[in-house]
Amino acid sequence: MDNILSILIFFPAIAGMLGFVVDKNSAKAYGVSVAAIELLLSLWLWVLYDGANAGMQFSEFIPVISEFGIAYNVGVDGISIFIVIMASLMTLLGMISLDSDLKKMKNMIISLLFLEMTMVGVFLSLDAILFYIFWELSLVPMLYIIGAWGGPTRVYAAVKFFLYTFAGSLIMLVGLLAMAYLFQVESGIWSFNLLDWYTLKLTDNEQFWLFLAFFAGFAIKVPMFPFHTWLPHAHGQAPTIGSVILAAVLLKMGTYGFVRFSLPILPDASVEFTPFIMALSLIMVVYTAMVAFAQKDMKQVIAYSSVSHMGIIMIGVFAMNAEGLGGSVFLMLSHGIVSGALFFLVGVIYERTGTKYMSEFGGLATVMPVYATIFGVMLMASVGLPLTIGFVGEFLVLLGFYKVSVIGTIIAGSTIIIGSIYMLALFKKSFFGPVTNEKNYGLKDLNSKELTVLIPLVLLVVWLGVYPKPVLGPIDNSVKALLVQMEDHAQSESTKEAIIVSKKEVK
Amino acid sequence: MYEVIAFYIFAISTMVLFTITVMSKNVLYAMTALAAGMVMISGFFFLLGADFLGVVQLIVYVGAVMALYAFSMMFFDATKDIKEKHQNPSLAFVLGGLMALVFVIMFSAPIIGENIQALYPVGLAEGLGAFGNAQDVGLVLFTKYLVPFEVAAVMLLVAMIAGIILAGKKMDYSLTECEASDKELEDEILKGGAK
Amino acid sequence: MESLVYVALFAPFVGSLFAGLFFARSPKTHLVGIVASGLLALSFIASLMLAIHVAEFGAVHVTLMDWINAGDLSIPFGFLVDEVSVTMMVVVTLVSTVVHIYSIGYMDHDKGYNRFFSYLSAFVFSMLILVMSDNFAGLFIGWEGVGVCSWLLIGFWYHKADRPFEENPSISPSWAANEAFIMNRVADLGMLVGIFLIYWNIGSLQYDVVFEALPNLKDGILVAIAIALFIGAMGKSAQFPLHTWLTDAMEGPTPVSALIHAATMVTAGVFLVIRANPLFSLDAVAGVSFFIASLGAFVAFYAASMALSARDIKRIVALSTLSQLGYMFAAAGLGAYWIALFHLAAHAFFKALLFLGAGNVMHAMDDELDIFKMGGMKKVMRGSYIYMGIASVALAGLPFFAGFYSKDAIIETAFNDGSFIIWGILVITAGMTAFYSFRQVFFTFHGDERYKALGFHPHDMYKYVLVAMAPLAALAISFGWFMEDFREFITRNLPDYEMSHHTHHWAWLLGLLVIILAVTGIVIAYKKYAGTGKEAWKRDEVFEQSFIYRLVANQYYVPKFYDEFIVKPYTIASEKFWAIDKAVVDGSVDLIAKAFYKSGDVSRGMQNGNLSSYLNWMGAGALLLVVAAAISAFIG
Amino acid sequence: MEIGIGHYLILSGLLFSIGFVGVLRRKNLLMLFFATEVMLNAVNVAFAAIGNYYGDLSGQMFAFFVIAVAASEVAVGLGLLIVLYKKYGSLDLDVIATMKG
Repeated sequence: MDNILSILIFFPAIAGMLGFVVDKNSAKAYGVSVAAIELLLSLWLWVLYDGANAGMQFSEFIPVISEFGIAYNVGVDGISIFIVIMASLMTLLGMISLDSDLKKMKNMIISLLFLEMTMVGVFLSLDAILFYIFWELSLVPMLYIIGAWGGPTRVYAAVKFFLYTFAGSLIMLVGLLAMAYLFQVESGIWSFNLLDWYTLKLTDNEQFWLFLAFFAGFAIKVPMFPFHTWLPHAHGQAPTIGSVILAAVLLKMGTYGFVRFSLPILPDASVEFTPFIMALSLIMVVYTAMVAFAQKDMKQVIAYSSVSHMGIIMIGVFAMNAEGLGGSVFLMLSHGIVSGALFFLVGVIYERTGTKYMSEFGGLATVMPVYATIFGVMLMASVGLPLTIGFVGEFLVLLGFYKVSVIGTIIAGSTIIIGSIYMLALFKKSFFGPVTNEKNYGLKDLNSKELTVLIPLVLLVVWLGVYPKPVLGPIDNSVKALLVQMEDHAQSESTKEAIIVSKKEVK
Repeated sequence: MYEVIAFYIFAISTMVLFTITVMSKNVLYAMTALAAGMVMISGFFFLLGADFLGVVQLIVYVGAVMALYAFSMMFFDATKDIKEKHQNPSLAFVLGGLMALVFVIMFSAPIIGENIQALYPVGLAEGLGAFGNAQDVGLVLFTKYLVPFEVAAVMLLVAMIAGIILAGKKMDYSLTECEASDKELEDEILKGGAK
Repeated sequence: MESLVYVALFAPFVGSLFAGLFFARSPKTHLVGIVASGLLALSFIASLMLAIHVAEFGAVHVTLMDWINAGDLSIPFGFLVDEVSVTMMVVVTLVSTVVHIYSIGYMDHDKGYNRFFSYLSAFVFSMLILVMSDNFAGLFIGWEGVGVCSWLLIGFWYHKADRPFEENPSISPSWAANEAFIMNRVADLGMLVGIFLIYWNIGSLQYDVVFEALPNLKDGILVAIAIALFIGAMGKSAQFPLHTWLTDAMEGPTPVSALIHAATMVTAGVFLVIRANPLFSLDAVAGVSFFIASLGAFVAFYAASMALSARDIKRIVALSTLSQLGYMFAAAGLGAYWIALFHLAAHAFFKALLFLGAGNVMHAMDDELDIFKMGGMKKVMRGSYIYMGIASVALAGLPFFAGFYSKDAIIETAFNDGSFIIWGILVITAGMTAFYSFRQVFFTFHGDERYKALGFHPHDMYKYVLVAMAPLAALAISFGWFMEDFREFITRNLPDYEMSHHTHHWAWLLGLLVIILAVTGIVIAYKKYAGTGKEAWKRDEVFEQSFIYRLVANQYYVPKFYDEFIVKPYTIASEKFWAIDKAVVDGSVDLIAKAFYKSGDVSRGMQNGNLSSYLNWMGAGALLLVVAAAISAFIG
Repeated sequence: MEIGIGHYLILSGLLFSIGFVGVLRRKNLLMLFFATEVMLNAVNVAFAAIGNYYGDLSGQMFAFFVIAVAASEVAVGLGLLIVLYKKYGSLDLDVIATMKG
């Protein structure tokens, strides 16, 4: 299984291609089985993965345009492996959750499979051009999913999503090309290999501009304040499956980009920019949480809460220590699982009632107790209750960030207060109280299809909350290696001071 | 001195004639003025010692091109005055006037004239001037400009064929009635076939 | 011994899962209640055995597994059973067992019977984690765990609708639950900051490592840690200004109030201060400790004053809990940790008893809470009357009952410490306590039978429930007799607190003063409220209109203040932010898009299909180029 | 008074401007052709003049090729005009406004 990564990337694409000839009625079964195989493959990757080794594993390198050092170059480490697994898990669950009489089911399945290819590709690429290709390709299926199956203003939302993120990533492309050029100037050969770039020492000025260029691409994807407004539109209009994948995986591309590109390539600029990022992230955490509180639409609450949580992830990335960075990588996973599950849950009620407005609900706990219970579990994970997956990451991020700024930590920590305010308000409005809307009396509780989707997520939430070690261990190893690499690579003393390398040994 | 007088006569007459071409409502007047203007232009060529060019101007322009115009005029109704609507009648004059002004300023400024230099002074450097203009042209045309010359020749041939095809397609009946006559033709053929 | 620790810890968890997983959707069955109670009894027995073991052989320390390992941080699931935690364990499991058995009767008619036991057992599990954990992160797990269980249990009757503040100050169970959760979270943030401070200054969260390293830290950091941890304690123990949730939490079922909001969870803050005594007894943080004591005294008085006028039977008990928590903090802040813990335990017993008695009354009165509508119920509810009488006597601090020993010790401590203001407040509060607790008893059980006119037919609780309450009653009477044994046991772990000779000399006089005040309070209450017929109590409308009465009855307008100055501005700010988000942040993005659209719309006019106008445009362009050429020729 | 290159260039510019006015002003396609002929001739004069004053035959050569191109343009263009006229019955650009976007 030397080329397991290539199989992981291209299996869904090939299967998607074959999907065109599959019969319309068996499309869903086909999609589910392909996604299941993909999930098994990614789990198999985890089995093969050596958790004690912090570096890149299963690397493959095939030169494509050797004059310019562009190659098909993939590899996996502790930071990316779990996001890949989560992406394939979310795709599988999303496929299962599809309504079997969805119109144009075949197109949906094929889009999802292509989307899966691009998602896995982004997280496994070690070549900047390859990364960029997957990064941009991921927009296309998503654009189609929102545009074809979305709500009333879906076209506006889809186009906004596409153009906004596209504009950002074009600036990022300029940054990537500039980076390759600088590398060529320095070393005489062209290379788009990330691991090569890690060794390049750039001047402050170059780092400054490159950081800004990368920032444009990543920050819009995250989405950081004030570039976040495409997200509520996209979530508001997207079908459930689109929201799930968007929140669970696509947003993580942004933070992953910061971890993979900005930090190790531009350590000095990253440290220099930390106050700026911190300011934006803190605004993001508090401001969007308050906006979430004002929402009338259940899905929008979750969409804005997503933004708020991404703010926490961002400050963790820029904490520059193993606790914060590891925590934020873990939080990417937990946010993916939890917000994905919450979007699934909103989808459930939307499917039954055709509305997402909280004023239409009230007293749902009486009518749909199982639904309310699972929603409650996810809500608690979302507000970061210990022994759920949400706490581990959030705790580590805040802990790590404390070293950077005490005031910042207190402001960011207020997420545990304001986060619970909007989440509990949502829960109270929708689930508690008497059943106010007569239409809701006849609502059916979760059916077996929905339980199949949600139970694994609940189990994950609890399992990784109680015993995060199997996941946190590899993440921690790779993160420590990254920090050591950053410190070696940093040029100014103040940067070296800001980066805290663990005292424990790194293999 | 004669040169000066000739220049001014030619200059005034070309400008007047071309103005008529541009302003006239009647196509025939315009064409006649154009042809006359062309002749005057050839005068400049003779003045400038480009005898061969002057001759070509007379033959090609005044002869061939104007004849083409004249013949093509038979397809259009040339007796009627041309009615044109002008939304911004002054716009053309303003722009044209500005253009003229710029040219005059540009060319009357000494700085421009001084900057113009001969890159390939063929005639003088190679001592061609001795034989007279036609020979010189011939020499240069068939040595240095041979390839463009041949290309131009081919181009003219192509243009000729294109002109014939475009203009000569179904010369026997009007293109506006083309569809109707096509139908009739088809009907006839069908009838014939049926018979 | 390890297995005993796990039995004590996980038995309630098993009970919770048993009820939650297997019976969540099935109709109510007593099996659930009996199994859950049995498992808790098992946990109690295990705790008791552990207590004996600890008394003989010292602390037990076990580590289950690693939890979080990241960077240099390493948090295990470790459990420490020493004198302090085992005391808490015994108290918690004992009260829980009684409350569980009580609930079998109390929740008999409730549809959510199975669910209730699931939540209640889960709460006990969380509480045990809180007290048994050997590190601050583990403590925080329990800390948040009890918070969630409290949220679930306060909001147990979630289907009740919201009512306006004037009708019901708690609005609705779900509202009260959210309030409790969010207010606790405010304090939890402080706690988290304390944990971060400890980690970055010491590098570990294990109690033993932290306490050993504390003296080496700078004073400023120590003070910061102490303040942060105490903020955490303030939330859980409902100290001013984070106290409003506790009275609203009475919306939950009464067994919940007895267990969570009287005996166990609310004492977690006190437990934290006791647990972190090496920190709070440092000289550097003496200021913080004194603040704790002062705040405790203030809350004791503040809550007692509100209890004087309350009409809601549960609110009275809740406010008395608040007041007693103030006593505990006063003791802990003054360094008398073992006395605080002793009062904590004694209070747990008599307050749980009091709550359960109040629950009996409510049950009998069809969930009517207004004591003005009761009266003379001792005839129909003899058992409950006796229990509540015992509990009230203990609470009032009459001699030979549990409350007398513990409360007297606290008052004595304040005197000994020389903090006469605190001492004075505590003494006065003791008198008030006696008055309001007996006001409640007399209102409920003596005087005219006002309920009859309102059509109630009260009856006492099931016999087995009353029997189950007996251990609490016994302890409420007798717990104080073991004060010296307890002191010997606990001071192996906690610092002893010695009264000076001077204080010893005055001790009997101080005790007498408190007793006199308490008896006076009881007598006044009796005169006013216990009479029948002609001497019966009548509402004094004029007095109820007075400023002081209204101030106290409205909880000093603190909830109103929160509503007006925190909740409403927050809501408005949120709405405003949303509007800004749509109009400014999103609007500016749309503006860019619109600019492109507009320019396209405008320039579309050029494409009118008329070659002539194209030529005009081209001409203008050509002119521009010529001009540009001219300019460049002149310049260059 | 000597006639210098400047005279010729100015003349050429003026003639070009006249043609330019024609191009802008006329709406009849045939007249547009005339106007372009005027412009081409104006340029030819400039070429010939420059060639002469600098003793370089390249100017004449250019003028020569311009004439060749103009001739072919007229041949093809007139063919197209005839087709157009047959189709629309007019050569007025306002009538043949088919390129509206």
